[in-house]
Amino acid sequence: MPGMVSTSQPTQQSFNPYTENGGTILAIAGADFSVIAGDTRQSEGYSIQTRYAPKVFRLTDKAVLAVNGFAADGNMFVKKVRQRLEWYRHAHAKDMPIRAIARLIQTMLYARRFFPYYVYNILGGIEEDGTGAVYSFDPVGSYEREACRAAGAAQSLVQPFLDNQIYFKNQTPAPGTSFPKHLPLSTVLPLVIDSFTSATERHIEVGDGLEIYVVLAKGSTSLQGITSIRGVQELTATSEGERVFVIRRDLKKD
Amino acid sequence: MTSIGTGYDLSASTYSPDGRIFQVEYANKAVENSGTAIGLKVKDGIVLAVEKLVHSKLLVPGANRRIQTIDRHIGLATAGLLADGRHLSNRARDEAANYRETYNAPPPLKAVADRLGLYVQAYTLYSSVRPFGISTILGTVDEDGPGLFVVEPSGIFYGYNGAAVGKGKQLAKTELEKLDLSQLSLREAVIEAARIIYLVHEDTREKEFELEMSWIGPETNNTHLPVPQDLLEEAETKAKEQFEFEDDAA
Amino acid sequence: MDHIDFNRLKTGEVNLGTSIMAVQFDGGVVIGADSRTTTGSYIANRVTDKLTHVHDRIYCCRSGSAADTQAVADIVHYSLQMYSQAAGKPPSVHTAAAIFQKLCYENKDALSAGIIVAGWDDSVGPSVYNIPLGGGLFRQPWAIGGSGSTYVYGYCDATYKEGWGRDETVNFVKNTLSLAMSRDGSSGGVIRMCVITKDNVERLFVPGNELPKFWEGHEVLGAAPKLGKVVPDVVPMAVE
Amino acid sequence: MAAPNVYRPTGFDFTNELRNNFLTQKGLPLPKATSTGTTIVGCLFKDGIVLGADTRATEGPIVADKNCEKIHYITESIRCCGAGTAADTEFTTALISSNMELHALQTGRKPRVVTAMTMLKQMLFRYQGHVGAALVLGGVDATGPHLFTIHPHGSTDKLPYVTMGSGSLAAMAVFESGWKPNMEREEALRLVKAAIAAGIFNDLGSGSNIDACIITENNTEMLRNVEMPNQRVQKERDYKFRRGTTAWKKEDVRKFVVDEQTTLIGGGDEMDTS
Amino acid sequence: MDHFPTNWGRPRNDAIDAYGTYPIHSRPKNDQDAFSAGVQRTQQPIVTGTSVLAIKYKDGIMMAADNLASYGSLARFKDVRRLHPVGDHTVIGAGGDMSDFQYLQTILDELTISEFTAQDGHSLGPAEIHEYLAQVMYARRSKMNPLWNSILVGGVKDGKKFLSYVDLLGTTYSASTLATGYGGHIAQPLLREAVEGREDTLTEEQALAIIENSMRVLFYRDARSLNKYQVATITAAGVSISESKHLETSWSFAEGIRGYGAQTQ
Repeated sequence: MPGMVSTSQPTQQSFNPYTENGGTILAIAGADFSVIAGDTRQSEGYSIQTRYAPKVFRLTDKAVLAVNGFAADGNMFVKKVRQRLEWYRHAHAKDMPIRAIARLIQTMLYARRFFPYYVYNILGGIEEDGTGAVYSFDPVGSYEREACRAAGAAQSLVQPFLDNQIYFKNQTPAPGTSFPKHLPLSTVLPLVIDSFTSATERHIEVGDGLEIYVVLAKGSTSLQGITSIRGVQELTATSEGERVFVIRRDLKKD
Repeated sequence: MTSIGTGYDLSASTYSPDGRIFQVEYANKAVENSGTAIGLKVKDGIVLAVEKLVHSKLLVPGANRRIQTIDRHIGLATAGLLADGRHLSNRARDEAANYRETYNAPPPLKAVADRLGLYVQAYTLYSSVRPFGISTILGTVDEDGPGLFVVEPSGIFYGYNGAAVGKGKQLAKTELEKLDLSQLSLREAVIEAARIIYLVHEDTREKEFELEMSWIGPETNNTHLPVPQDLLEEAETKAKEQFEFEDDAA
Repeated sequence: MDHIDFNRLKTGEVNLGTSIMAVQFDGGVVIGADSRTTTGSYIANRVTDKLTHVHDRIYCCRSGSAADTQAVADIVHYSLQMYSQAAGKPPSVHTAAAIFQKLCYENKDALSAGIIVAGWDDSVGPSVYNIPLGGGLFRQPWAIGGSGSTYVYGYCDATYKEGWGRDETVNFVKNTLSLAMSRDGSSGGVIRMCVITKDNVERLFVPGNELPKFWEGHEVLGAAPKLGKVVPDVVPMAVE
Repeated sequence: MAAPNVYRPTGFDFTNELRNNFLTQKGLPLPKATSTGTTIVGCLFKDGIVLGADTRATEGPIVADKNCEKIHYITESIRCCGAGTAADTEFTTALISSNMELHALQTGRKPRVVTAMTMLKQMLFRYQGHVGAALVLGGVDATGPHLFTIHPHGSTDKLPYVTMGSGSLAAMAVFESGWKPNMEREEALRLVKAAIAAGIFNDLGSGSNIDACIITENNTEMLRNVEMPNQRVQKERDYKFRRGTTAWKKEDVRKFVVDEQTTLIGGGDEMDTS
Repeated sequence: MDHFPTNWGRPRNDAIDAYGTYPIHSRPKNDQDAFSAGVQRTQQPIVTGTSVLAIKYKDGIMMAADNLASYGSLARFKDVRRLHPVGDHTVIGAGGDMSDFQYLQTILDELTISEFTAQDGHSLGPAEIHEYLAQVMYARRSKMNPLWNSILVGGVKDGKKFLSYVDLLGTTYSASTLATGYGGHIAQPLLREAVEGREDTLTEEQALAIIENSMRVLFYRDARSLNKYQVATITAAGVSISESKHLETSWSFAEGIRGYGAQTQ
C-alpha cells in the first residue's frame, strides 16, 4: 500500500540492552604531562538527563581514565578497573604502572567480546619513565599509545582539529624550521578548551560543563603555570610524586 | 551419672535401654552451665533479659551479645553454648526471611519457632552431629499480639507467659510466677526483669556479669530493639536497691 | 499481538483516541465527545472539539486519525453546502451519512476514521448513524465510538431506555462519556455536547474538573488491612 | 502514451517511494535532510498573536545552522513557524505565501488566516505525511486573531496557545503553567520567550537564539533574535595560519581587474564562520 | 526518554503501536527448540506507572508520583502507591512495570531486615540503596531480563541530601531535579527553572507549590496520568508520605472553542 509506512513484515521486538548517552572525551600527551578531558552532559535522545555526570576518573596518582558511550557500562567498567587496581595494590604494595593498566583494560574489554561494554576508553597519565602517555581503546579492546585522541559523539569534529594542531597535519613548517614533537601545557590546555567550546557549538550532545584532568610527572616544569589557572584544584595529597589537577569550566547549556 | 561408662551416651543416635538419649541430656547440662536468660510476656509486649557472665575483665563491654534480632519484630535470647546460639539465630533469620519470601508477610513467631524446633530436633537423630547445647527464648509482638517461646535442645518448644533458662532458671521461674504478668506495663516488666536477673546472679555468687536487655512493644513500634540506655540504667539501679534494702534489714 | 492492525496507523500521526456518542430522543439528538487528542501518549490537544458541524442541523463526531476525519468532514461539509444550494432545501441526516459512508468505504484502505453522524431533519426527525472503521452504515437509536467506547457498552446496554426526554438523554451522554474517559487513557479532558433539535443547536460544556463522579476505588497494594483483632476461641482437640 | 489496458489510479504516484525503500535496504540511504529539531510556539493575547521560535537547525546530531529563521512570511499579517524537515517547511510556506498573494490579488481583500490554514492542511493531507512540515500558523484578519497548528498529515488544531517541534513538550509545560486569557502584549511576549527558552535549554534539538513575531490588527513586528542567551565564547587561542602553511606545487599569478561599486542595501545576517 | 514504558529499551519505532492502545502481551517463546530456550528472555511491561518527579529543597528531598497503574491505555488501578519508603532515610519512586516494582520492594525489604537484624548501629542510607538498586538493575539487564522500571531514589542522611536515578538499563545519574518517563520531557524544564540554584533556600511550601504545578501540567499533557497523586518529603526528621491529593485543574478557557478550523458553531 503506497503512502503508508511498511510494517507488514513481522517486526521482532526485543530488549535492547544498550543506549547512547552522548558527550565527548579527549586526551593529549605532553613530554612530561598528560591532559584528559570530558564534558559533563549526559543525554539520551533529545533529552538532557543531567548537566553534571563525570566521564573522567582518576585511577591512581598517575593514571586517569575517560569513558564515553553507554553510561551504565562506563560506570560499571570504571568500577571494575578500580577494583582490579585495588587488588593489585594489595598484592604488590604499589600502584599499577600505566602501561600495565592499558593492557589490563584490553583484557577486560576483550573478555566481553560477545556482549561488549559499549564504551570508548581513553587512558591518560605518566609512564614509569616519566613521559606523558595516552592510550585509546575501542569497545572490544583494541588499543594503541598515541599523542592525542578524541572519542565520543563529537569525535569527528574534534579529532581533525587535533590532528592539525597537535600533529600539524596539513601544515607546512616555515622554511628551515620543524614542528615541535611535544607541545607545552600552556598550549595544550587552550587547545583542549577550544576543542570543547567548538564541539559545543556544533554538536547537540556536547555541553554544560568541562572537566580537564592534568597529570604532571615528577618535577614537571609545567607546575608553575598550572597553579595560576582559573578554577584549578589539586587532587593529589603530596607533592612528592606525580601530581593530578582538575580544572572545571562551564560550557554552553543549549 | 548413670550414663557414664555404659556406652549409651556416645551418640545422639543411640537410645539407652530405658529410652533416653543421653546426648540430649548432656546438652541440657550445657545449658545449665550458662548465665540465666529470661523472657517476660506482658499485655502489650515482650522483655528479654540475659545475665551475661563476663569471663575476663579484658573483654570489651558489650561484646558477645546473647540477644539477637531475627526479624524486625522477633528477638531471640539463648542460654548455653554461645556459638550454638549464634548459629541458631542465623538459621532463624533465614527461616524468617524464607517465610517472608514465600508469603509476602511478616512471619508469626509460631512459624519460626516451629521451624527452629524441627531444625534443632534434627540434630538429635544422627551419630555424626551433636545436639545444640542451648535453650532459646524467642519473643515477638506479631499479628496475634505478644508471643514467647522456648526451644530446648531436644527440639521441643512451648509457648510461655514467662520463661527462664540457664543456671538460675529455678529461682527465676519462682520469681516470675510471683508477678501478675498480664497486668504489668512494658516498662515495669523491664524493671522486674532486671531485678530477677540481679537476684539470680546474687544467688549464685558468680563472677562479674553484664545485664543485656531488649524489648518489643508500642514504644519500639513493635520492633525488637535493645532497651534504651537510660531505662537500662534505671532498671539496674532499682535492681541493686533490693540488696541494699536486704542488707539494711539484715 | 495478532489483533493489532498496524496498517491502519501512520507514523507519528495525530490520533483522536476518543470517546464519542450520539443518542436520539423524541425532540432531537444529543451528541457528545471527550476532548483529548494524542500522539503516542502525549496529549497534543486537551480541549479538542470533536463535534463537527457539517450542516445547520447535522453534526458528526469524529474518531480515529485527526487528519483523515478532518479531511472527510471538510469534504462532506462542502458537499452538503452544494447539495442544499442545488436542492433548495437542507439535506437529510441520511444524505449526510451517505456521503460520509461513500468516502469512508471507497477509501477504506487509506483512512482510519470512525464517525458518528447525527442530526435532525424534516423527514424523519432525529436520527443517529454510525459509520465504523470499514465504512459500513448503521442507523441506531444510540451509538458510541472511539477507543473509550469499549469500556461502556455494558453501561449503555444496562442504562438506556426508550422514551427519554432531553435532560435524561443529556445526563446519559454525560455519564457514559465520563465513565469512558475515566478508564480510557486515550480519552479525557472536557465533555462537549450538542443538543440538536428542530429549532436550534445548543452547545453544552462540562469542564474537566466538574465531570460526573462514580466509584473511585481504594485499592491498596500489599497486605490486606487489619479487621481489628479476631482471636478465635480455642476449641480443644477431641481425643478419642 | 501509457498502454490503455494499464490501470492508472488517480492522484499521486508513490512508486518512487518503493524505489527509495529498496535502495535504502540495499545500503544506499537517502541523503540526510536538514531538520529543524525545533521549538516553535504561538500564543493569543489581548490584541493579537505572538509567535516564537528558536534558531537551531540540525542534521542528525550536528548543528547545521546556529541562527536560522523559522518564522516564515505568509502575508503581512499572517506568519507561520515551521518544524520538521527544513526544506518541506520552507517550500510549503513559500508556496502557500505566494498562493495567498495571488488569492489576495484575485479577491481584492486582505486574506484570512483560515484560508492559509485550509490551503496548508489540504496540501499536507494530499502528501499523506510525506511532506514533513509541522506548522504553527498565526495571524490577524478581518475576523480577528487566529492561531492554528498543522500536523504533517494535515490535521489542524485551533487553540489559544500552541507549541510544536521536538521542544514542544518543554514549551507547552511553560504555557500550561503561565498562560491566561487576555494577556497584555509584554506579558505575552515574556511568556513566549520563556517557552522558547525552555525548549532551547532542555531539548537538544533546539538551541541558540529566540525569534518572536507580534501580530496585531494593523501592525506586524518581527523580533529577530529578540534574545541571544547563547553567545559564543571567546576562543582561548588564535588560529591564524602562517602564510605558506599550505604546501603548493606550482605558482601562477594572474591579475583580474574588475571595477565594481557595491552599495549595501539593508543589513542581512552575517555569515557564521566558526 | 520515551514516556511509554513499552518502548523503553527497544529500538525506536513509531510504527509499532504508535497509539499505545494495547498492552501487547506475548509470552517468551522458550519452547521452540532446545537452543532458543533460555538463550534470551524478552518481556515487556504490562501494568505500568507513569512519571515520578523529585526535587531538592532546603530541608531535603520532595518526591511525587500519581496513583495510577495503567494496563496499556486502560486506567486499571487508581490507588496504587508508587512511592515507597525504604528504611528511615529514603524513599524510592518508580515508573514502569508495577510487578517489577513490587519485586524490588520485596528485595529491598529483605535487605533492610538483614541490615536491621545485624544490630550493629549501621543503617542503609539513600546512597547505599541507590547503589544496590543500580547493581541489581544492571545485573538484570546484563542477563537480558531487565526489571522494567525507571526509579528515583531520594533521601537525607547525616545532613546530606541525596537524589539519584536508575533505570532498566542500569543507567544512573543525579541532579537537583529529576523526573522519569514523560516527566523528563514535560516537568523537568519547569523543575530546572524553579529549583536550580535555589536548592538550599526553597521552603517546603515553595517546593510543594513547584511539585503541584508540575503534576498538574503532567496531568494535562500525559495520557497515562491521573489527577490523584502523593508527595513524599524526606528530611533530617525522617520520611513522610502524604495521603492522596487531588489536583485542581482549569478548563474554562476552552468553552468557546468551536471545531478545528473555519467552523464557528
